Amino acid sequence: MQPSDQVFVLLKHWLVGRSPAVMQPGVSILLTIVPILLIFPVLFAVTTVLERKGLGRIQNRYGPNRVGPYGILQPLADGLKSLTKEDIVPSSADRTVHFLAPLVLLAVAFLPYAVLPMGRNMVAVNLDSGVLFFFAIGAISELSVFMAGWSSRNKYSLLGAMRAVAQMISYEVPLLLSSIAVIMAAGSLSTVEIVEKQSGFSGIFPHWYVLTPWGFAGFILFMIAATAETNRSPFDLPEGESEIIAGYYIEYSGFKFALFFLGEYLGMFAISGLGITLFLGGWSAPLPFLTWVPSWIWFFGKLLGLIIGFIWVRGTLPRLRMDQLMNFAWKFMLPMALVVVVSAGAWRFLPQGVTRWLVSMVFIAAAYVLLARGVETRNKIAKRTYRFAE
Amino acid sequence: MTQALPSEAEQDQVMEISMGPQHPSTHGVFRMDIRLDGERVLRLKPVIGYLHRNHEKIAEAASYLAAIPYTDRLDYLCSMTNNWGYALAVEKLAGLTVPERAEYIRVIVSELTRLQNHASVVGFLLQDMGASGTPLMYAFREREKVMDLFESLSGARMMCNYMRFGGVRVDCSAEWLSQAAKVVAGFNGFLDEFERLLTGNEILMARTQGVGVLPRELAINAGVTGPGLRASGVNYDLRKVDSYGVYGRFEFRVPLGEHGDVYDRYMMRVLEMRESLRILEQALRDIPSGPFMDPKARLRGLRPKVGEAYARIESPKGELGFYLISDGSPNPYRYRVRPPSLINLTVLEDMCLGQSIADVVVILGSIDIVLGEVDR
Amino acid sequence: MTLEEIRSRLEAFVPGCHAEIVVNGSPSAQNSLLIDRQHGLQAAMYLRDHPELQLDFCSNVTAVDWPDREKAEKIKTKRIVDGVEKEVEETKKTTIPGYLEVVYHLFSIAKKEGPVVLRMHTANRTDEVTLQSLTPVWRSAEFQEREAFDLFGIVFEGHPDLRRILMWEGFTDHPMRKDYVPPPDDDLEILAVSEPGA
Amino acid sequence: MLGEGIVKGLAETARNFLGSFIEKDRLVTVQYPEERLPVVEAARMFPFLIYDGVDQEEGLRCVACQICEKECPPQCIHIEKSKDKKPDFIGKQQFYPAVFDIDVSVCMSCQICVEVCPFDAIRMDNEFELSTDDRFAGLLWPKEKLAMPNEHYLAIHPTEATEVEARRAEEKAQAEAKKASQPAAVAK
Repeated sequence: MQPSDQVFVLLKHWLVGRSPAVMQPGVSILLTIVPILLIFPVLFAVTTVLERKGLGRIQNRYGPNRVGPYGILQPLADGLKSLTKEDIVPSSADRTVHFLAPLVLLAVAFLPYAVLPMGRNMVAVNLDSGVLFFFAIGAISELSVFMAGWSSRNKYSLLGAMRAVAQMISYEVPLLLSSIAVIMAAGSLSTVEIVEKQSGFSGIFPHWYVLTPWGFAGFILFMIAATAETNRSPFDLPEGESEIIAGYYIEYSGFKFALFFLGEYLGMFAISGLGITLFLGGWSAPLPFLTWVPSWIWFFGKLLGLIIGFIWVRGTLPRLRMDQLMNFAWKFMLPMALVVVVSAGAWRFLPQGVTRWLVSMVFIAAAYVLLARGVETRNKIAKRTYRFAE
Repeated sequence: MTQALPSEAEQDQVMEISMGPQHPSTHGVFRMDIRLDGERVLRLKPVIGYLHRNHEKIAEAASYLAAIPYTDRLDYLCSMTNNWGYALAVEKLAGLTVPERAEYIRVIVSELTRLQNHASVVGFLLQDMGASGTPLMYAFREREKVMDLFESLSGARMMCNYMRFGGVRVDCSAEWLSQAAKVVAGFNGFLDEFERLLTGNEILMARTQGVGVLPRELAINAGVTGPGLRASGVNYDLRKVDSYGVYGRFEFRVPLGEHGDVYDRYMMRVLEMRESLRILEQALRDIPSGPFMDPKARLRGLRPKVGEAYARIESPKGELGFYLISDGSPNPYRYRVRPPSLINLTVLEDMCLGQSIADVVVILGSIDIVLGEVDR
Repeated sequence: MTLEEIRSRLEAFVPGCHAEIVVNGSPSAQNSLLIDRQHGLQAAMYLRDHPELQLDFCSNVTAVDWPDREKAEKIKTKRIVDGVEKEVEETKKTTIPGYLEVVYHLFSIAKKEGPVVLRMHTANRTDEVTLQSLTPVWRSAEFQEREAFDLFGIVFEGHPDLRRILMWEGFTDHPMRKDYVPPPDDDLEILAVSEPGA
Repeated sequence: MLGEGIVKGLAETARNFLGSFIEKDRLVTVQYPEERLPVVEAARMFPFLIYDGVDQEEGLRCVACQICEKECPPQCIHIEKSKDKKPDFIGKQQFYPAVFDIDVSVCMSCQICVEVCPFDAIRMDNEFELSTDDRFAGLLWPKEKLAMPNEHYLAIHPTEATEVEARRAEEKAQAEAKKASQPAAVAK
């Protein structure tokens, strides 16, 4: 094991060792929490620039490039701006709830990081039921969204909140089901153990679950559900700026708005982190000869990759409609996730070799073809040809 | 037209919402008073007039020439076609003729206008659908090239003020024509890119197909014109029907829709852009040399004989008409614009009833309004 | 069908309808048909549904304000002068009462023909400004008739939703009339200055 | 197949993303204060008054005929005619504007004044960086601010200006020829 791989772990142990014995538990906790509280907001800042510049390039623009070299200090300017802005609370709003909503969101957004292994031996708490904890905490964010929407006393924000709650609850089902496949395969709810199960290699191929047919399908389903769960385009209906303006945070301004923003992005990182943990082998290297690269670099590299994916999708797709979104969740995602679960079970009991690959693949492909046709006929979408008058 | 009032139990669930005039996707200061049941539209009343400046009264107080710059500001995306509509009306009223070359220049700039208008309208439509601006930015990238052409021809990018009754203001150089040919040649590639990005997209199809259906009979009766009418399957393009200018000489087809929904209206615009490119290729090839102004036309102090004239053209938004009454004085006695944007709005409620609020913005985007023209 | 044929058919088939051709002197030569105000709706129905005309598309609806004019003309009158009836020629100034006029430009999409221009007059400009609405015949007139009501003050009978459209509710005048006097410019500024302080 | 169009669209945006780094044609933004597009010859902003020679008052071509004032669509020109007269470029006695103001906050850059001017006295400038912190006096331009030398006109609209120059030179020559022939006629 390279020391570079464990540099943060060793640093923590050294610092804890230097402190007086009475304070050691406290220091240990502090040294676990504070980096999480620092790293992810910084990542948020980086992501905002990345997103704006990336979207800009996708749209053939430069993106922000005025503050600092190449515009990298843009988040600083944004932060300053939102700090100095007036904090407006509507006169008819429920002031307490209106104030609490962003705080609740933020508090909830940080908690899931406790169970994410960000590198070898780098996890805040190794819970035996880590995945369960993650989903349980994730569900609270719906509460804060509804608090914000309800307390603002604005029709648009109420509409946004209703949409958000319906959407988040619906998409939690496929999200959970697609992770169940992984949990079945790994035989554990502990995030650390799931990663360790994936960190071996056969030949040059890693044992990542995404490299199995059911894992691949599960990963796609997981990411779609994650997009919906974090209200990102094309599932950004709760804040659909062209329909209900900004949805549940229409009445937030200044720093509270920034906190909402931060909370959203933290949620996105956390759920991407879980996706990496479940399907992409967590901190493990993709190729056997790359294991010398520190594990935490792999984790954050993969995280960055998924963030770029989110940005890319956002730059391409228009938004769905509410009923289509719900139909998609219950009539496509849910059956598909169930198929993935069944196929993961079959994978476990079938003997290793070509047969189980074939069985699993055919099973998932057939389900996809059937369900996709269902989606197309239900929404009556079809390519059209047109006639012309001379 | 009148919706049955909801019962008392239902009334608790009904929400009145005022969309606009400050709303990101009402395309300006347009307002809709909407009654919603959940997200389903029960009633929708358009409220306009926030940009009303009494264009007609201003033009009645000004001379025939001084009204031209004001027509630029009707539909500020298509100042060239607005100019043409007005110039055509004055030409009819005063019996002026237009030289060949000017007619060709008019066709060229109008079709360029159609290209940039349709491209940006499709971009705006996708923006209303929540596409983070990507299609809009691609459209604007191409629109920029057309606007550069307009600038080097007329001196302004949007408020061209280019056409005059009896011709056009300045001649175009051979260099300009070759530049225009270059833009036209490059536009097909952009359309291909646009269609690869959008036309087959399942989300776009799901959002637009079967949404905002406008039946053929209603479309005709409600005076809907332009791509909206043709999307409902009515073959009525003034470039073919009236063959004003020299449109009779060009070979082009009129695309027709079948379903009359938002997707058809979107596709009409894409297909019309392709046909416009064909017209442009022919016009740029065939443009004759010669004068660009009728030598008999007097710009200043025009006093047409007592009488009236109604002229209409196929502007990118629909049928743009100008109705002028002259009493023999240097300014029109009555000056009336038939704004396609306003009249296409008549059926907004019919198209939106029973749809969700997310569809309302998409339907509105597919009608293609410009508030400068709606409110005048 | 020529305008004259349309006129005679209208008078024949719409009972009581009186139509008159208004000649347009300009080079555009778009003559129009003046219909009496009691039979506008019936005439419009006839024009729309007649299989040879099929004027299914009402493109433009607008109003024109013709204020009261003074006209000087020489007329011969019989008058008793000194007990003898004589024919006297004298100049008489008559006030031609003004009226509001609505103009409809009709086209046929089915036959690709047009325009047929329809006109109707109100009785005067002050109290009898009612005309039949043609919105039941052509929906496209809905907003345009509202506009004529708003800007000219013509009341359309049978219009489903006759409200002001461009000016705000509570505005009293009709700005497109020729005798409209706009409020002085500085009114707006006075409003803007006085409101926050007061 | 469901998802095909979405994948195609993703490929298209990726192509544009990469293209914006490679092709100049895709990244069309001009970084304004540092980069500038060349101003086209036809460009028009606000009007200016042309004067010949060096002295503003002497050489002003405007004869205060007030046609532009009448024709101006937004009515942003205010002219007061002088009481006395001064000779113009061909020596004819003409009025001159005692006051010539343009309210550029009202002007809509339509160029109608240029078109109707029979004396080639008013033309459109292409200067567009005109922000000011005084929105009343700073945007009401008097004659002194509007007057620009003929060289400026020649510099910004060369094609049109040379035509005008040639025409004016011809007119002047004709006038001088006339003047030269007139004494002869008198002598005859």
